[in-house]
Amino acid sequence: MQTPLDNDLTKRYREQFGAAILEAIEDRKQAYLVIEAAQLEEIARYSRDVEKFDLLEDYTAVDWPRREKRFDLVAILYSFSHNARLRLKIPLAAEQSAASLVEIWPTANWLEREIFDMFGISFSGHPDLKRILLPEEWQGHPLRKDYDILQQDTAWVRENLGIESGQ
Amino acid sequence: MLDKVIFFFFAGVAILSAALMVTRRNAMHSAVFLITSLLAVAGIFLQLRAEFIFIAQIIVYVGGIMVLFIFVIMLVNLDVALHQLKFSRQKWVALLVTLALAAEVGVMLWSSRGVPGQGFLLPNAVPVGQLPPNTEALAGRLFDAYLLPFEIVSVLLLVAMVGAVVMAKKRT
Amino acid sequence: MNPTLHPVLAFLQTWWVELVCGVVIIAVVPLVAGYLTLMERKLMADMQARLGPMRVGPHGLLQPIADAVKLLIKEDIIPDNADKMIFWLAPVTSMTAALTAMGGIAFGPSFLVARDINVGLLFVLGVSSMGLLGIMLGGWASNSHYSIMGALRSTAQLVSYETAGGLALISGLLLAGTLKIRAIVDAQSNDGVWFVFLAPVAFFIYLVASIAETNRAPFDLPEAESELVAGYMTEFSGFRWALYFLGEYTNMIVVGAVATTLFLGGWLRPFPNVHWMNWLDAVPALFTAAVGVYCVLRAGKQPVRVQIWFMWGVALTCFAVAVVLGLPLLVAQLKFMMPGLNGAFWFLLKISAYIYLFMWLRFTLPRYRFDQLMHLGWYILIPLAIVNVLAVGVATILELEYGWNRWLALVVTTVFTLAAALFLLRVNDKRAAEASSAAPPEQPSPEDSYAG
Amino acid sequence: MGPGKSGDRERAVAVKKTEAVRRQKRKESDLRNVSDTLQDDAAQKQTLLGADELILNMGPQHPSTHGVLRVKLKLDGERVRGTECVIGYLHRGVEKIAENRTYQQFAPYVDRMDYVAAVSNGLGYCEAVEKLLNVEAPPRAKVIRTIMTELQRIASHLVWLGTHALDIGALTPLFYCMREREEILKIFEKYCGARLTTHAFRIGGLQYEAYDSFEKDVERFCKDFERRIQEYVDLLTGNSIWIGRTRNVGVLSAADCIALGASGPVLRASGVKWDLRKAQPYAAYDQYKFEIPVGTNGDTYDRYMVRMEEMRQSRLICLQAIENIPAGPILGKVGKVLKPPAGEIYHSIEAPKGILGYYIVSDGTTQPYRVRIRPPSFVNLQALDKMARGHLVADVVAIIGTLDIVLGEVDR
Repeated sequence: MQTPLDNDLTKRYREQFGAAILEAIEDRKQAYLVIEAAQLEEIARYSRDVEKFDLLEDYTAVDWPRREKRFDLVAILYSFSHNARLRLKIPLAAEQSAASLVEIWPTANWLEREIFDMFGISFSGHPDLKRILLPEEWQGHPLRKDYDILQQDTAWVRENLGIESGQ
Repeated sequence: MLDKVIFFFFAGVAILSAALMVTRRNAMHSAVFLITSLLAVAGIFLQLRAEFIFIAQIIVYVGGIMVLFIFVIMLVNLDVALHQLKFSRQKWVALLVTLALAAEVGVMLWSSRGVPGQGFLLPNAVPVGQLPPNTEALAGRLFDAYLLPFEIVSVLLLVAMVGAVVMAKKRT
Repeated sequence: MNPTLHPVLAFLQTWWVELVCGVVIIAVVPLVAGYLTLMERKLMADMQARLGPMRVGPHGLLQPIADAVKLLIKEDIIPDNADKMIFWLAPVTSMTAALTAMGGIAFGPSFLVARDINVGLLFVLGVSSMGLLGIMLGGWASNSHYSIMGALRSTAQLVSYETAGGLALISGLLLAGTLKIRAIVDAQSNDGVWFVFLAPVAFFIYLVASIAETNRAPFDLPEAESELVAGYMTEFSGFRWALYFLGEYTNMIVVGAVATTLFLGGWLRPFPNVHWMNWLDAVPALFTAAVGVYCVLRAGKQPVRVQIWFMWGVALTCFAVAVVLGLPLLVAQLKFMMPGLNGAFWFLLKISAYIYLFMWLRFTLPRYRFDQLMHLGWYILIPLAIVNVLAVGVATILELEYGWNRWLALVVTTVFTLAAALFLLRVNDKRAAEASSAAPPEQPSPEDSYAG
Repeated sequence: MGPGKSGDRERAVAVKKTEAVRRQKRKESDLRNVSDTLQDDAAQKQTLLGADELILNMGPQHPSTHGVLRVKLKLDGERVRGTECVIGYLHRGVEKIAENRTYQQFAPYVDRMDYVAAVSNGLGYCEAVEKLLNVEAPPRAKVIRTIMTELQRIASHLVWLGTHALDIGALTPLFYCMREREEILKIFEKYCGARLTTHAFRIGGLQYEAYDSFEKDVERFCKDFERRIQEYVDLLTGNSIWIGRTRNVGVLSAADCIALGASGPVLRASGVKWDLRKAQPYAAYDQYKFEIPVGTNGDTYDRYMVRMEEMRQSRLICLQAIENIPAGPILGKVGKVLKPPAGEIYHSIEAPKGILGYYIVSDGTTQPYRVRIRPPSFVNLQALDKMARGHLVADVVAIIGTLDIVLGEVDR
């Protein structure tokens, strides 16, 4: 289903950032760019200011444990003026941290916290990077593929809820 | 007889709660005992058939001043006050004042021994029905004989009120 | 006879009426307050397209008793960090103040609760305002943020609105010329008109202020359940909580009674001095009889036998009351009872209407915000009340000294007051418009919402 | 019996120990909160009577945080100087569950996110998987889906209206709203047997044919609803207290909305005429005429007006849709076992609360490799701090109400 994409938009991106755009792909009529993590901030700023992708609709991650670069950060951008979406994919190694997008899209604040919570990816420059959905003392990052669905931080549950884990 | 019982009851309550008021460390407890004391004094007024002063005491002191006291106590931090020494430098002055007051009361008791019918200086209530309604009496005196002082006092209060508003507004 | 027993007996001999009244107040008023809650719930249910309590007793009529029992046997929780003494004292203070205030009220020419004391109305006001102390102490003693915020709000609100309400009452008192409860009603009887028609603005101000004083919606900020959970009552449970509620509902009765006495003609029937309206004297008896007839008609439609019996019981009670109310009309020897009985009927009817208005407003209106409440109190009601006192005073002088027609004088002054009100509202709107045209406060403005 | 007893005792000791640890921890975290406030800049320290800032914990058990939201308010008197949302009390790991279920098995779970608008959640998920599979639902299914979703939008807005009015102190609208919502839930019940978490749609179309009097029921509701909505307008719209409580409260400019990602009625109230149903039509929305209501100020009153108008528009969509429901099959060509080819898809719909997006990654097996749900409530809630600063405590309640959050969706 995935086909390489080579339209005006990707051309402009390639012109601007050259090798930082690793791939441009269309999958089921939806475009995404795979980009270098080092250039994330510049590309994001360019997308917002020049390409008018003013809304960061969603920001998440996918874990590929057997890949060399373990994580994919996925930013879904929407442009009101073009009524178009664009996905940015940022491959990240296990211990690598990404630049925070809070400065560019304030909405990234909680979304990055959620990624940190669920995948353990840290963001440099985030104003208040801490867990958001899970308790702050929780151990482990549940949406990683090596975190089993039945697994939980039994020590935390015992200490804080005063019960033995139900699992 | 009944009047006496009521008087001693209220007087006892007033003195006891006044003593408790000054000895409590917790400011809120002190306030509560002050309220009790004021209410007891109001009770004595009622026993003397001075209804207007009785209700004025309740409205002005209990309903007005004490509410403000408690309001302020609620707003400020009490912990500091709790750790301070209660009776500090002024205890000699206080003792002196107390002695002076006690002497005055003693002299008064001594000099009133000759007044007939008063026994132990207990104010006797006038029987019901022999007094003019005291609200009207009070109003008559205030707006007739003492009109000028009354107006001066009210202007003074007005000035105080305006001053308070000005001071409160200054910070903005 | 035991010599120490003698003074006690003498005491009882002179004071038995007052003692009995005290016992009656303590025994009956909580029950009445309980049934007020039922009435409120039923009314609310009716306005909200539902049934309300239906389970306990026929049509939920025993619900207040079940509630009281539940509250009595609930665990009594005093928070660890609460100030135990004051926590215990506060609800008692609140309720004592409300019940004591009941003592100064008269429910009819022959149903004076305690004594017709010389400062009657002032007594009721002064004592009922002591209930505020219970609220403040309770909020402070709970040692909880919500409680203390509720208490602070409550203090600011009550102090503000008592001022406005008191000034409104002064307008009425100027017309009556006395503080005695019975004399106030007599004054209205002599003038042949309820004071609400002579001083409508004062009545309106008192109405608003009395809603605020009893912490009812739309002024129920001290216990605003969606903001402060339950305000000063947050930490109270069981019967302590119930005491607060008793105090609140008793206060409703008290302010209703004060408004009725001063503005709504007390126990006078409508048009007290118009002779061809004398047929109105038959209304109490006919009204209760009509309620009885309605109950009889409904009895057949009740699904359960207990409910049928109950309806019949209510109907028979109504008929009995109707007979008592109606006999003095028919039997000349009993005629002396008529003013008392009918007076009590009219008085209770007026209080009920007043409380019904309270409830109606509660179900209809959203809640004010605190700064808006303070604004309404200090920028509109209090200035208006002051202007109104002046205006009524001027009218009284015009009438007494210059022989104006009373109605003319009052119409002129009322128009003057209303003009002042319009001016205040205009100024207020302008301020609000200015405030809204400015950007919303990014930096908190130093204005302090408690300053009043 | 003996060993059991000693076991009990041991457990009791252990419980006591954990309790002590817990208490210690709570104390520490309290201290941390205090020191947090102390570190704030000096300008903020100027408070009433020089008193310290007050930290008020609103929730997680508070009558008007709409569930288990906990907001730490930094207060000066009653004025809010800052807020911090503590969420996650209802976290169930929906996204993790998705990775361990087949595509069909996961469908009912999405109903449990925004449980006030379960049908909309289902629509988004089913359409996303259909896109992933490259199949399309038949026209009849699309129209019925549209009707159901619009009814759900009305129901969701009704719940919002009732609770929002209750937060501001108007008791009565709640019961009127629930009365109307009941009619909608009855239609749902007749259609699929469930009222709240309906699981009404299937991947590829519908499982159930519309019941016999479906059109008639919807029409009767819509006809009635016009009069009913007037009742709410009478109670609230012109009420000066209501206007005073909502106008200029929680203002968000259009730029703020977009920067913070706020969507749905919140965005439209700020004056952005944008609705996914028009921008990127899904289901059968391209066939119907409707307006996108917008506000001007972006305050709470505008959001109220926008949502009221949206209910009217949804009603019009329903009326248009039942006029002509095309005949035909209701389920497209999908197999019993769904194995989408490897790849990924992002699909979003205009849920009652805003953009509800599904990002699904498939690795070619029967279970999704990753499902990411973009919850509108979660993102909208982020705007709370911006909206609440400088207002009073009572306004915070109104603002939480006007954001229309559902904690099931925030926490997932």
